[in-house]
Amino acid sequence: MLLHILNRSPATSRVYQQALVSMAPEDRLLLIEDGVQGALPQLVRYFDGLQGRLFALREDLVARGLEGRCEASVQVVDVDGFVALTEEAERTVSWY
Amino acid sequence: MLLHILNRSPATSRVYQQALVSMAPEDRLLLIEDGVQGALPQLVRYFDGLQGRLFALREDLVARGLEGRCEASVQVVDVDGFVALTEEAERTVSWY
Amino acid sequence: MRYAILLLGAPYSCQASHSALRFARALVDRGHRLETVFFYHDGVHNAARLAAPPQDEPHLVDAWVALSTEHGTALQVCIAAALRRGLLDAREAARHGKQGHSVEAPFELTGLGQLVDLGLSCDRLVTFGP
Amino acid sequence: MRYAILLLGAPYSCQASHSALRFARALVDRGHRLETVFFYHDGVHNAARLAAPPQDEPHLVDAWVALSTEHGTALQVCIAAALRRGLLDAREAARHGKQGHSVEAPFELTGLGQLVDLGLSCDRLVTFGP
Amino acid sequence: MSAPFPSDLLVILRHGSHGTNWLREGLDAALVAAAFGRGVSLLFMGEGVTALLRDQQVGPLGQKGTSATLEMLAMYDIETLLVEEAALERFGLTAADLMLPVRLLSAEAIAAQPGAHRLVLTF
Amino acid sequence: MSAPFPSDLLVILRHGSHGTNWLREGLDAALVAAAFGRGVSLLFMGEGVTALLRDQQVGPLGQKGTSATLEMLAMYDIETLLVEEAALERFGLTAADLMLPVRLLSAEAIAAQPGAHRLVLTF
Repeated sequence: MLLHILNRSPATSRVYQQALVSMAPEDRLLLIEDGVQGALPQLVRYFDGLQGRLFALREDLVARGLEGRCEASVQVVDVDGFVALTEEAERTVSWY
Repeated sequence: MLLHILNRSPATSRVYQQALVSMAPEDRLLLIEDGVQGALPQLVRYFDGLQGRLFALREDLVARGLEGRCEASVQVVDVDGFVALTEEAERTVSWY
Repeated sequence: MRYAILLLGAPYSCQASHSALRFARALVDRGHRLETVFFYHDGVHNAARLAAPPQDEPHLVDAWVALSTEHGTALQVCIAAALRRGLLDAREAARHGKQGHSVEAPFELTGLGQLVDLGLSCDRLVTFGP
Repeated sequence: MRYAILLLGAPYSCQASHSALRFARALVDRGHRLETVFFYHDGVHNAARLAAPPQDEPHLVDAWVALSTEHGTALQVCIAAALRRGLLDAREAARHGKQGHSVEAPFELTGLGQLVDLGLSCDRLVTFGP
Repeated sequence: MSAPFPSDLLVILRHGSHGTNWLREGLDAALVAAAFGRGVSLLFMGEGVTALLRDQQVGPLGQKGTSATLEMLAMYDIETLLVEEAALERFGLTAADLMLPVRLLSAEAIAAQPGAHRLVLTF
Repeated sequence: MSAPFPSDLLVILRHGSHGTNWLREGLDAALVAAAFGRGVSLLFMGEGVTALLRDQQVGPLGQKGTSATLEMLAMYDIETLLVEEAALERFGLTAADLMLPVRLLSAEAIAAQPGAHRLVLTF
């Protein structure tokens, strides 16, 4: 299981498509920085099919005023949880 | 009449949408740098409605091996023509 | 006509510097005057006097200096954008207690107000972004 | 576990430096070891010793130095990416006939081969891009 | 203000806070122009509309963000805050989610803006 | 080459030549790894497929481009050139338009690549 990390919003960049194409069925995706916009109900549809494997970084949501606006299916983790995700994954792949 | 300048490919970035929304009916659009990919037949559809007002920079097409691949409706200009376009326009707006 | 260029991209990272230099030369060749190139955002890295690119690549800092020398174009660098990115002339280095400097003439550190004045006073301002 | 970080974004232009520092501290807090931060592409600007950010913003260059001092993390900067971007230590400045330098210890200029070795020898390599 | 230009400068802001420095450096240009007595309009497009969200906080390491700067706009007589309505909808937001009063613009209204200002800067 | 990894390093290239320095700096990483005896695969995704187009030229001011570097890959024993087939189609290109022999990968085949290498670098 790999951890993919995405820092761009699906509203502005098409790089999320590259992340999705490159993910194996058990891989996880963590949204950080502007990528956390993808946790909004209007944008989370770009990540259909990742139920249970989609995460967003709490600190980046909070900084942007988005913490209370996330779709419930997205698992919100803090930076300690980010490290834990990297421990659990065999390796990480970053998309930016 | 304004000249809008776009340097990103519609295949990777959604910024072309911002350029299109911001163009008045008589404004022109010049594709430069990676933006010239938008002159390819498969991608030029993103610029529907700009017939006669869509330009692409020859030098950037040539550098990328794309010169012979442009859709015929795109007007190819060299950098001297780029300057001429800025002369003819009241001002320029850049999208990147 | 009187032109100004706003350059927002760093050399050796994106094409903006190349595009701006190419455009600058073409407009001068057409008989226009290039008053000023204003460097803002990552464009301030164009003023890095220590840049040492490989010999088979164009030396972009030198190319700006040559343009300035040949055509009297001012090379203005936004001071706030430059300082936070480590680009200081001797005066700013002294003011911040740093040994050494990374920007020198003909590049000049200046305020952002210059950009607005330029944009409103020149006939054309053309922006090159990253 | 033994971690390494690859940082590809410039400070004061994008969040990558902030994210990498935050992650670095969190992994150390969880008992891991951060062997090395490798700076490549625009990430090399994190080593700019002359950076003078406004006083109400975090000083990112100093933050890297503090991390290195506290945890023994190596700060390795790709030499090829650095030279073309104007980031030279005293030795490279001398070799290129330039007065002054823009990189100093604990940052060290090194080859890209180090990055590959790191990526293959550490348990985890985490990349922060712009 | 003299016709035909509603104001001298249009600053187009297309990025949110924290992720990049574009928003801050764009706002700095707007503030400087206003301080020098120029009329300035701001147009928030695309992701830029998120810059106006309520309840933003400092970023990692105390990175200060841009909310405080936005709150100073009125002091600088920057009162024309234009927002791309379609972008707000794309993010599932409404004007009530924003920290400042704004004017929502349709696509047609946006297309008229660049021609109505003497200078357009895109950030 | 020892199982289960077909090669040590997967370098993902997502940018064309000239527009940015990403392609060059990604190729440099691949060449260095190969020079040190590591097995390297390249995966061209998205706009990265245009890096392989025939007939590229030097850029403005003699900016040298990356074609010459690509032609050296075989000398460095970098022979696994993977190309996202859907991206080629998006640009209206086929393998015949490319300067080097490549292996076209479906979406499913791409999803298997990152897990099949010990290290993945994205450029």
